[in-house]
Amino acid sequence: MSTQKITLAKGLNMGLRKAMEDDPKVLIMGEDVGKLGGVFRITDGLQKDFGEDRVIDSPLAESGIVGTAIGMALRGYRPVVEIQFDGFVYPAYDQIVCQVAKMHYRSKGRYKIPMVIRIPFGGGIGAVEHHSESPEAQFAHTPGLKVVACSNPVDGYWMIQQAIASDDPVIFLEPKRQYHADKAELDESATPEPLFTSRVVRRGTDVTVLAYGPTVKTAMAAAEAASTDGQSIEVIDLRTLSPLDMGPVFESVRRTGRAVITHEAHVNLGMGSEVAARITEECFYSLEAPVLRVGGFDTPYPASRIEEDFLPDLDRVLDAVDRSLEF
Amino acid sequence: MSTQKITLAKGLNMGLRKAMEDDPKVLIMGEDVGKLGGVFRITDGLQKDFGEDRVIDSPLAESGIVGTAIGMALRGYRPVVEIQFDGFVYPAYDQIVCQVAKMHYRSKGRYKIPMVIRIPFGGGIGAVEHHSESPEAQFAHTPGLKVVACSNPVDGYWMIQQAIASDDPVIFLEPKRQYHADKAELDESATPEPLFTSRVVRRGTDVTVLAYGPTVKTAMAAAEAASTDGQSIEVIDLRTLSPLDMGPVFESVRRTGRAVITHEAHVNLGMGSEVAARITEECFYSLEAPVLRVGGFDTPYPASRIEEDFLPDLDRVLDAVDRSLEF
Amino acid sequence: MVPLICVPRHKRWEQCQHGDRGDPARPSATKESRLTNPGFGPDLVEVFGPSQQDGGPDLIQLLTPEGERVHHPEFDLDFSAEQLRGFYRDMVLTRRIDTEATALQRHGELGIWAQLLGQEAAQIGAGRALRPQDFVFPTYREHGVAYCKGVDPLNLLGLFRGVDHGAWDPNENNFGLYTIVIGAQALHATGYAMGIQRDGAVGTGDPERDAAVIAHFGDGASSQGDVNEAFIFAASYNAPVVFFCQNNQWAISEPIERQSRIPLYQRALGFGFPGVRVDGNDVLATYAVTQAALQRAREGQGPTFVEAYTYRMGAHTTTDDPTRYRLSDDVESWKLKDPIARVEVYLRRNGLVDDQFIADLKAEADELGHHLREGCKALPDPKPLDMFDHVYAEETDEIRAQREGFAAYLETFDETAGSH
Amino acid sequence: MVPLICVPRHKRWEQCQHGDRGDPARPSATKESRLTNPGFGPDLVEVFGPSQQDGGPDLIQLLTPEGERVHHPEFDLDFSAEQLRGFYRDMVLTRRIDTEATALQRHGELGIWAQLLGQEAAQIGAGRALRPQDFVFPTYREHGVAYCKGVDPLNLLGLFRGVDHGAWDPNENNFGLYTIVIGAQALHATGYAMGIQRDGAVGTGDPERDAAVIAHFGDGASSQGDVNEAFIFAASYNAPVVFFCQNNQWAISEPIERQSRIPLYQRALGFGFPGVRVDGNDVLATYAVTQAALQRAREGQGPTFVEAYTYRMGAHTTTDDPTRYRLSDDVESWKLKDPIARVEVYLRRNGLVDDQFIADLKAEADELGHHLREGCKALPDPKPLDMFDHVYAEETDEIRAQREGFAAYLETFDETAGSH
Ligand SMILES: Cc1ncc(C[n+]2csc(CCOP(=O)(O)OP(=O)(O)O)c2C)c(N)n1
Ligand SMILES: Cc1ncc(C[n+]2csc(CCOP(=O)(O)OP(=O)(O)O)c2C)c(N)n1
Ligand SMILES: [Mg+2]
Ligand SMILES: [Mg+2]
Repeated sequence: MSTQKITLAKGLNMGLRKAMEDDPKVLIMGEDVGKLGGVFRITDGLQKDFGEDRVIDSPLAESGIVGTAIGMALRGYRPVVEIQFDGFVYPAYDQIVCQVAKMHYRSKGRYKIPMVIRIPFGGGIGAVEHHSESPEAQFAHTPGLKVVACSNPVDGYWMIQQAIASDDPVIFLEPKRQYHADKAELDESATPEPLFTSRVVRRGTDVTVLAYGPTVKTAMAAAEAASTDGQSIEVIDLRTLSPLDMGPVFESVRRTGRAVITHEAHVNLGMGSEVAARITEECFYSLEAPVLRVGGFDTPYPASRIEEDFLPDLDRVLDAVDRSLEF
Repeated sequence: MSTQKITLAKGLNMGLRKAMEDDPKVLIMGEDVGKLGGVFRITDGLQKDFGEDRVIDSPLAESGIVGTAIGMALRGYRPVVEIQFDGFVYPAYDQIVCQVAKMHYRSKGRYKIPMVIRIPFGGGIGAVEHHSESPEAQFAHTPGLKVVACSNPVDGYWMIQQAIASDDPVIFLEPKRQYHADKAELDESATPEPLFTSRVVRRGTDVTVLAYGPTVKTAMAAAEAASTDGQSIEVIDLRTLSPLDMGPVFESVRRTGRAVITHEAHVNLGMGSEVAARITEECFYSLEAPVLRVGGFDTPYPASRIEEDFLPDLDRVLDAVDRSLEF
Repeated sequence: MVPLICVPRHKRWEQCQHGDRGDPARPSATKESRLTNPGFGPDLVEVFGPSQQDGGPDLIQLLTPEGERVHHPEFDLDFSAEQLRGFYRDMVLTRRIDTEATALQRHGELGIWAQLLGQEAAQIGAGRALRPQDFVFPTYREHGVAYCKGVDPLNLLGLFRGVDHGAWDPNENNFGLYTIVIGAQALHATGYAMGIQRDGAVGTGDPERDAAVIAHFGDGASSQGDVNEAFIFAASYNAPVVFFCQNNQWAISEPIERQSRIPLYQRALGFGFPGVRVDGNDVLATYAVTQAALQRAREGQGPTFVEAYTYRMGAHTTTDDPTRYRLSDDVESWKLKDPIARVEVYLRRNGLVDDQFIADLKAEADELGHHLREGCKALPDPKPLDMFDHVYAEETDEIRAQREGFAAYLETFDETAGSH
Repeated sequence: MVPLICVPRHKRWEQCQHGDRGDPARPSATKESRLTNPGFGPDLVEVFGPSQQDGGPDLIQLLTPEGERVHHPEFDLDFSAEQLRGFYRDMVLTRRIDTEATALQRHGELGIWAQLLGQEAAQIGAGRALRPQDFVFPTYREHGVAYCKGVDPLNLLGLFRGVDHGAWDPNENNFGLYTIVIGAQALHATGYAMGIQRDGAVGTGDPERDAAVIAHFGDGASSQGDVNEAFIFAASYNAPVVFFCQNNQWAISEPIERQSRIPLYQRALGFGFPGVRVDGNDVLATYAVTQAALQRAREGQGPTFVEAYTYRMGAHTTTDDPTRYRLSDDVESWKLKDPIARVEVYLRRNGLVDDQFIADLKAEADELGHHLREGCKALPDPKPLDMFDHVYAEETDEIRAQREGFAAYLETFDETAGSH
């Protein structure tokens, strides 16, 4: 099959369409997902083609959306729920951590919840409050959930299909800032890597930089810039946040001896703290410096006019890289 | 004033009573906090003495409890909210992380939310599902909230009053397993340490063990047992989880070169990951071993018949101490 | 109609008074105040009226507390002697399950038990109205409904003993696992009903195929956002679900007045679907109303709210002490409305049972009691390593590693330690 | 009464159809079906009736779209010429605020703007009914209410421009900050009202003292658990709060039928307090109803639900494209109900305004527009280090350290970089 250049939004839309074609049990539910196609148009055209029974416009209630999706899952469906913005997932938090996450365990495997909860996450779009959050740690801390974040159009296409095919509930994080940004070449005939794997996206020898979702682009740009200063940075796209796929990370850090992790979420108790702790436990004698963390500051998300100061950027990543190398 | 021997439940009850006597703006609200005095009797007798306007029995809705408490705070009251069990705070999670935590920031300090949210937390009481959770990391990750955990009757008495006096919202965690366990000597005329400080509760030279809430007792027992094997363990009660008071921790770890942290919450993205990351960042060259974490496993809380296997205990703490020393 | 509560209005009412000025509503919401503030909607008098204090004029009853068969213009049914004896047997056995479990808790065999004493008719009436293809989403107290659905009562004890979180297979009996987070299951039920719609199993007219869902919850649960959102979704999609609320007057220590100042069944009207209040201590009326509601759902006429007006005769759970918050004469008055006694009186008065039947039933109940006592003590404890099972459908390396690590750790203790 | 929507029933209705068997409700919920399934509560016909499709028989109106003064048995008021001109002026200036802000967004001066076009009467009617001591909890669209409360409209632009999260002092004008999480403020309003009760500022009869709270939200918000829990708490404590719902028929792309299949004001009845539907494009009726509801609250008669039946003439926000989901003739039909035009017609017809008045008002509006245009562009950007301010009332060492660390980092760039 010939390839085509697509955006992340397009990749996700194509992936959702493919999943619905492949399995009649796949349903989509959320606010404005139907006629409007979602505020980001990720479900554009799907209600028209699959009908209102499979692409379900919901009342304005996130707990209701996730709670009823659980019921549909128990009836044998595979609901894909869209949360309109990261900041609006919290009304559903109880249903997610107490029900979605625990039903398989509670029932000794008799209940299956093959649900995907799609969350456009992260900042940088100049939005008002609650539209730029990064809630991943609040889900990754919860056993029973799996949490992944895509960072590019091709992964978006494959990962959403893999998440829907998974028999476990998956929190699916989409870097909204990149929905309509860079295009990439998609070959639908290719075979994707397994969903719950991290990936080395740039080889390097001096420092390992770990990223996921929106910060992968930042990390790659940083690596490029550093190379002109003769620094060789290895970049790993974590892709899966729960479970974490630490194998490639350990392998890399044992070579470089240095690691920096960057995410938009607050540093305090963000993914970086867990990744740093695990690296230190596993690679203690290989470490030339402590794992450094570059993330959102430990303040609420600020007014958008200064959000770029709040968010990790190329300079702050390179600053951490330098500090790591100076250790 | 003469001292008396009290349980944690009694210390909290006395502290709440004192706070209500000292400030007529202090209100208590929650399910069954009135006539019943709460399912753990922490508010026993308060409604009788302060009336139904100040000790408010609520409808069965946690979001409603916290949401209306916000309104009362905006009107100038100091609500102390009781969440009946840790597992039932999640319906209020949205109001807590999006409103309680952010209103002061959103309003540039014009809104004050001097609210205390009391949560009996942790396991070990042989309860059914959702009654033994440890949700602290989910709050500590949220800027705008302060999070503390008391570990003994005397701290219970002082810390609840200090939390109520704080102009910031405080998540107040109470180790329910110890409500009616050990008694301690309370001297009401003493002056307590500031609320947001950690405390060295046992001096030692070989390994630093960090704990809070229910695991402080475990850590002390482990230190006692280890001393008979000639191991000298320093134990620090963190007391405050956000902000963290790392000063005494760094000082200690620089001396011992080894640290173990233990909590009942899941290890993955639990407080231990953040504490370990910070210790490694600050004390990199003093560390003889990676900071080791002993916590609840990364499974949902199991059936109570095996909860003691899920929870960190003396043996698992000492096992980590040994592994640290062998490093 | 015989009022269901004899305790005077003010007693219960006191329990939700506030000293605030402008509180409570009722005094000010009189006809007179309607005149001073006209136009604020219909039904003010009904809304603030005293109907809260007894079953109210709308209470549907087919068998009085005195065992007298009364008739209802809309919900009357003819019950065969067989059916009536069946209801009686069901309630007697259900009560036995409850008393045995309570005793087992007292003897330390269970950590806690949620008693249903007094709610037998509400649960049997609802449970017997179900067809095999209907699905039940219970709270933690629906032992009688579980029994109707064919769940071995022994399986109910596991989670109260602490050996599991629910031992039965929900799909075997179409009876979901107990839900402890109040109200959460109301949404699951609604979603499941939406699944039934998508399966085309509504309104086909095929009695084997058309299915409905019943969501059980209590009066306290009616205050949870999730339950109200379930009403909204069910109405919006016209889902085939029956919301069955056992209003046993208490949410632990909170009286119903704290949750609603009007009869609870009226809540449904605000969401655009019918609500009805039935005497939950009357198994005939509860059966008649519930099966009509389920039939409405199966036919595609959407959700119905059924308030079974009853009373929690025991403590909230075996760890609760109701003497701290409620009046014993309140309980005494409800004893006169016992759901089993009224059926026995009716059966005997009409010669539909003899001493032999009663004796056989007693023997059957003793058998059941024995089964529960022996079975409970024999319930195997989980093994420490079991805690790592079923976290995921597709187990992760992380869980595998933690299991192996803990297994190796346990190995370091003497053999017995491995299984503690 | 003139139906408020001319678009035929089926058009809107299509938007919430489902192909499921047994769906939708309406066909099956006829009188006939009541007979086949009797007894399920009152009002079935009303519940499923067509009243959703226009304002319905219960719509309260004092001024028709044609500018004809009509009278209402319960909510009529005598308005002075002064008052009427005031309402007109308020609405004209409010619309100007909205159109200026919309233009500023188009020119890139604002990141986004939530338009109120068409909802001027609902907001001015509600806003003018308030007393100084009453407190307002708005959504993100109550620009007209903010104006009534004396908030400089320029302060409203900050959060849409991205320079702050809300620039006004809530306690200065008793006008709370905008709330973006749908429905959350309904609980804050209820709690604030509970605080008023505890201050003894309800039912004293002192007009300077007795206070009420008004909670604004939209039709979509009525589906959130928080809003329904607010109804429960307000009813349970009889809190002095008015729930003011602007039913503008849309929640972004979701039509009102997705949220409720009966007139929204009826929701309140299920919670035990009055609900009323008023023509939200009629400033006189909205004022009359809201001030009566506020007075009920101040007197201690508890909560009221006011549904202001109106229409969102613009896009949801400046980033929305309504052509994807709604019919333009729907919008056209609502143009005929314009809230400002009908007042102007009435004023002119009755010689209550002259061209001079209109001209002066136009000049005043131009002034306001100028103030907003210039003021908006002059709004200072926050400084990077400002992000660390006000995280806590008592700042932590952690925040202090992060601020200092970032300041030092910024120093490492050339001077200009420090302030980006
Ligand atoms: C979300 C949540 N909050 C609190 C609790 C604690 N709790 C357990 S049962 C109960 C009362 C429930 O009352 P009701 O809904 O009337 O059911 P009943 O117990 O009377 O059958 C409460 C508050 C809970 N289980 N879940
Ligand atoms: C909890 C939550 N979910 C989703 C959103 C996204 N959102 C913003 S406005 C809106 C529609 C609100 O509709 P309505 O309540 O009718 O108010 P209106 O915008 O029509 O004034 C939605 C879904 C949100 N802000 N908060
Ligand atoms: Mg109850
Ligand atoms: Mg709307």
